[in-house]
Amino acid sequence: MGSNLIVSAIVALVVLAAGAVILPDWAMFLFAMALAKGLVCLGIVGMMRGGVVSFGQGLYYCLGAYTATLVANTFGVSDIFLLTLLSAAVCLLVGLAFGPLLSNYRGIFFAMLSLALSMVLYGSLSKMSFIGGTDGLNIAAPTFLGWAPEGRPLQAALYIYVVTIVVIAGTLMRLYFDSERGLLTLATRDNELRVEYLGASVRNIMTYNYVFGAVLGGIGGTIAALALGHVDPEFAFWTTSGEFVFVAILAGYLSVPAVIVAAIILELVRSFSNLYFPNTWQLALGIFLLAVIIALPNGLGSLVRRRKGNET
Amino acid sequence: MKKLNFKIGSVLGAMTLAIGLSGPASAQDDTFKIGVITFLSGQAAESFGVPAWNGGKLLVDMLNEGGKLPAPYDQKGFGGMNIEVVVVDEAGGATKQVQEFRNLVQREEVDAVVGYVSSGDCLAIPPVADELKAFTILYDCGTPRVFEDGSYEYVFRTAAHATMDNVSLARYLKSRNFDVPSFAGLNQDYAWGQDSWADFTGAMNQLYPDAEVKTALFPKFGAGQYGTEISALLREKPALVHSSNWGGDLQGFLIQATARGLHKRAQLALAAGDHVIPQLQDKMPDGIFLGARGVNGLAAYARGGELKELTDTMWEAYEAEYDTFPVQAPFRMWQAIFGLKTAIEKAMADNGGTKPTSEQLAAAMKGLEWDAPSGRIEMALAGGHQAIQPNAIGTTKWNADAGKMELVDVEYYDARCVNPPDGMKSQEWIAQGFPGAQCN
Amino acid sequence: MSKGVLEVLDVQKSFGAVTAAKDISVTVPEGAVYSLIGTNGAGKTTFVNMVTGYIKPDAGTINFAGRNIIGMAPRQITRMGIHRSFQIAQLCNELTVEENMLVADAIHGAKGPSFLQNAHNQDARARAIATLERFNIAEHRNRLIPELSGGVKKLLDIAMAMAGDTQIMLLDEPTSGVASDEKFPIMDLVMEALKSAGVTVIFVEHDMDIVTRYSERVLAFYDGRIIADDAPDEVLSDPEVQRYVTGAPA
Amino acid sequence: MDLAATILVDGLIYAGWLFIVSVGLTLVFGVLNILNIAHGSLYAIGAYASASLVGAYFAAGGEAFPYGSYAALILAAVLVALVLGPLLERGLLRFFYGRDEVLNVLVTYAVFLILEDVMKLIWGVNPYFVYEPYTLLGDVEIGPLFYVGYDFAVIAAAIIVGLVVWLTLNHTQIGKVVLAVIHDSEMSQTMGVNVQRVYLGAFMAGAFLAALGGAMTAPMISVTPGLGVNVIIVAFAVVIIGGLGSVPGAAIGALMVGISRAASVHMLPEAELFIIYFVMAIVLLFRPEGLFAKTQARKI
Repeated sequence: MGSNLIVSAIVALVVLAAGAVILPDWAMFLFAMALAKGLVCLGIVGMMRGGVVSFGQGLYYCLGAYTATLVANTFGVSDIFLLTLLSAAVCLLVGLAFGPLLSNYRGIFFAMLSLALSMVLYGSLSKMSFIGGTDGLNIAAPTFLGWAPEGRPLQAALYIYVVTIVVIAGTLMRLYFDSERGLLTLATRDNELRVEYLGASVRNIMTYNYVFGAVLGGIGGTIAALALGHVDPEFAFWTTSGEFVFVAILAGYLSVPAVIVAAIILELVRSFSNLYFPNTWQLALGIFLLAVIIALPNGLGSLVRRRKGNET
Repeated sequence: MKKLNFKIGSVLGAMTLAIGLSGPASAQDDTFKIGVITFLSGQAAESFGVPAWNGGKLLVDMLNEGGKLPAPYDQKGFGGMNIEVVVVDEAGGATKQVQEFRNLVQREEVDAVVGYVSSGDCLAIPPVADELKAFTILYDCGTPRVFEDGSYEYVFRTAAHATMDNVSLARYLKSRNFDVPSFAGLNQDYAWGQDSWADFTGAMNQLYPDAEVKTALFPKFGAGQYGTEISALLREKPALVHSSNWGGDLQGFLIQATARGLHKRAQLALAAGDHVIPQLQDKMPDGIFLGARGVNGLAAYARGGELKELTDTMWEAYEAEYDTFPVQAPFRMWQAIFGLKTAIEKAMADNGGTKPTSEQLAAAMKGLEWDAPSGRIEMALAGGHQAIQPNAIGTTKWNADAGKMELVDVEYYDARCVNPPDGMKSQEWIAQGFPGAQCN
Repeated sequence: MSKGVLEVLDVQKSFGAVTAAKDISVTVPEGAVYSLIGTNGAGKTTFVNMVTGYIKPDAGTINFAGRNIIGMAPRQITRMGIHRSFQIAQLCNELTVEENMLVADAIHGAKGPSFLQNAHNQDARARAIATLERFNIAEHRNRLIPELSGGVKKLLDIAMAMAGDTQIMLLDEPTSGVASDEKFPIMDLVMEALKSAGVTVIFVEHDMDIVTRYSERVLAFYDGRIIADDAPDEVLSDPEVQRYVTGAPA
Repeated sequence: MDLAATILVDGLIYAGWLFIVSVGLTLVFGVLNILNIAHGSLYAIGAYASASLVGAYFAAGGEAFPYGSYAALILAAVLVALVLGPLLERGLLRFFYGRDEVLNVLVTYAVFLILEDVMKLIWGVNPYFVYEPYTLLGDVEIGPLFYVGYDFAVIAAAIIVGLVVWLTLNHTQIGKVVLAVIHDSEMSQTMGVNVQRVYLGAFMAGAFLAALGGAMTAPMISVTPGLGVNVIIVAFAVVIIGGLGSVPGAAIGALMVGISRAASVHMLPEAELFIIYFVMAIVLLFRPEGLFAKTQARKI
């Protein structure tokens, strides 16, 4: 299993990284954004395995993006590694603050309370005109350990960076999903009472999943902000979070690569429906969503991976 | 596990390949392709996006046909080239717009981009435009921050920024000797409303230093219900109520405010409100001080002068096509397209008549001046990237005989009277008492 | 007082107007096998729920291992060694039998559940299968829960509760939902496993044959009170018990 | 007028509106266990339908009896419920009963997206106005403040809606059946209740209430695209505060949000944007399932 996972990770890395050569500029950017959002969705998938879905991951996506932007603009830091680390650290702290609170809630209440938190961030940022209010802020292109590419090399470097992070995060999350803790998460989704009566703390399990989601959300937000060059409070708006949930549901909680594929599919569908149906793209997107939910009730991942006991 | 990862890998690989191979056919030399981004859905569609593009489409058709317009716009298309358009909906936020912008430039290979009503989009796009070296015109958005906080090579804004709207409004009060012991504001709770209120209070502080601010209300964007806010305004009894609301928010506010008699107890001053006239008609009360973010709509129609022929041509064509008169949004789209046409033709005169590159276009556009139905547009600020234009404020009066809303007591302001000089930030300019303003 | 003794003193509990426990006092010595009888609503399950922390008593004390465990969370009480099974087997339906067992194993591992150690690692699987074999259900290890018979579910429920350091096991109706011809074989299996581990057993049961055959002492509940606390034969011949619990002379 | 009294009146008017738009949401959740994002679309469609119908009424000579326009408002809401209720419930939602509730939120989100564009295809992007019903009921002068009679009609309508829903649920045969389904739909099915019909009926009632909210709001606003999106979040907040599925909860939630929002506008306008989330967070902190949650003690 362990060596298989490493082989899979290397294959995924090579296939995805090849995009830096093959993909046209616009698609490389689209993929980079999709992968950054995919990281956020991976965090939701982690929570989904425990039976809850956060409708407020925009909170961390936005927090990460703003942390990077404010640090970059205030202290002139442009190194992508440093910015990513700082945002992840901030999201970790905020996640640790809210995690224990939210871990008491389930189902629609968890979804709505997490949504409320992200809307409070949205509202606060909208009010802060000294950091741009609803108009948001720009952030300069990142540097990579002192290297400051421009044009296509910049896009390619960003793309490779996000691919690497996605593969590392995906591999770690796969390890976690398959671990003892991961199994406990699945058991919690199934029967909390049982888990509690075996002597484990369900809140603790939920809190960890939430905190991992927070960190992934912050990293995703940071990369998205650097790729876009702009952040605004929309990052925390409920429709942004809703999109992440959609990707997570589309992917299902069985397969990690499915999350990435789902994120890319959504970006492609949205981009093309926007162009071909400028007046009815919402209609097209809505029909697509419904079709997916009806056709793949357990998500994209169920096409390639089924839960079986003797699967190793 | 290994097997399924290969499956995913091959799916990804196939997708990558398919996208890599499907590039669009490269643009032809006898066609100039523009990407137009404006609101086709959401609340800004009705007030700005759709009328703007209605006006834009009309003008593009007239240009492609050729000879429909007075000189200097009598040449067909852009410098003889046919104009082709790709339209994209602006709804969905800045994140989406950055992506769509890249798609327009890199996938659709447009020659220029004209778009953006939302200030957030206008802030997000310029760095990308410069990165891609894509010639871009911001045609509508208001925030002064675009060129005050940054500088861009390939980005131009062909409309004055929003500072002018509220400075003009304050000047209008002063020039008509309106007594303002106190005032209050009701503005949408996002950057536009917050900035407008800051500009207005700043300008009032210069012109009416003794006026007291009673309350500053910021209902949520798209709130629809203003009952509580109107109660607060009625209780506070300000002499004047300022609002930069637009679209459905403004219409809803006016319907509810007039039903409860707010307009009889306080003077209403609407910085950007002309575009609700066609919908509200006589439901819009008389005596409102009204701006149109430029000499647009009724103020342009009433102005006459040497631009009358151009203005009337567009006005009549628009009325004939859409059965309503053009408000501010189509005027701003027109000034953008006329500006683009002027720049293209200037660049072609310099390069021997071939289709200009982005660099040539940018060079031609810098500091350009041209005539539009909304007056003389001068790319006077931010090193020739930011336009200034004249403005007008008037007072509403319903003409019952003609069944039309008219604008009376219109005051026209020179561009340099209500816009800051080059190199000075709007907020400082207001705070320092409008240094260098040239009013007549 | 010895460490493994469960001591319940003057415990009270009411749900609104309904009295679920009144003046409950009982001492269960280490290694004993107690059974609880009574009609539905008599307070048997409430007793189990109070001891395992699902319900907090209004008053009284429950001492175990030198501590009053009232107010502790179920998982803390479980960690102290008081484990339980359920009237309706509480299992993870989307997991296989073996995975259910692995869940229990992971929680009670030496360092607590790991973030990286694969849940299906060789050692854990060996332990899980050993436990399943002890309860004679290893053959079902790759099946999902909904496919199982009532008896197998009950056994798995108890097997999971046996993971870790079990000192007291409370079995809530171990034979309910089990086919009648399976009841005795299952009880034999369970009691054998529990006794060989030296575990104190308290079980709730309606079947008086099982009560007499397996328990050393019987607590008869009626209307929230314990009306008899003695050896099985004594309790079952008690007229009050016959009137309120068993319904007829045994 | 005294500040407190103004806040109370303004709060009540807003609460009346909030209650009408959220009671249908809570009813649908209670019965179908679906948190319906498309509730906002139904609200918007109600607004459009009433704008069209009232417009048609006056065009057909309704000036002679302008009060008839109120009948047109209500008729519009009924039509929306009759057409869209069965279409959405029978045609789509019934395939998702018993599925994960978060998944169902996504299903209705998809419906919301679709209906947004469908409305644009039917009514275009230009605004519709029907102010006649808004000014018809005259003014009410309270101290220095003018209110429109219609504002109080909204409060009255909210009270009537609340009473009708409450009486129907608690004092009629149908209501008992619905309550039984809310309590335990599987059990009700085995007891011979036609659960399908209860679901359809409840969804149509919810659709009617959403559309009624839109229809009653239409006269005071301009009916434009994007109307629905703003309603959803406030209605969600009210329903969550009150406890999902609880009608009295929706009333209390509406009152709490309405009055705290009014207080904020009068005394601390900067906080208006937050106040609703603030109230929601406070309530959920102390009552994790809202004020009037249907409590389910789990039997083990």
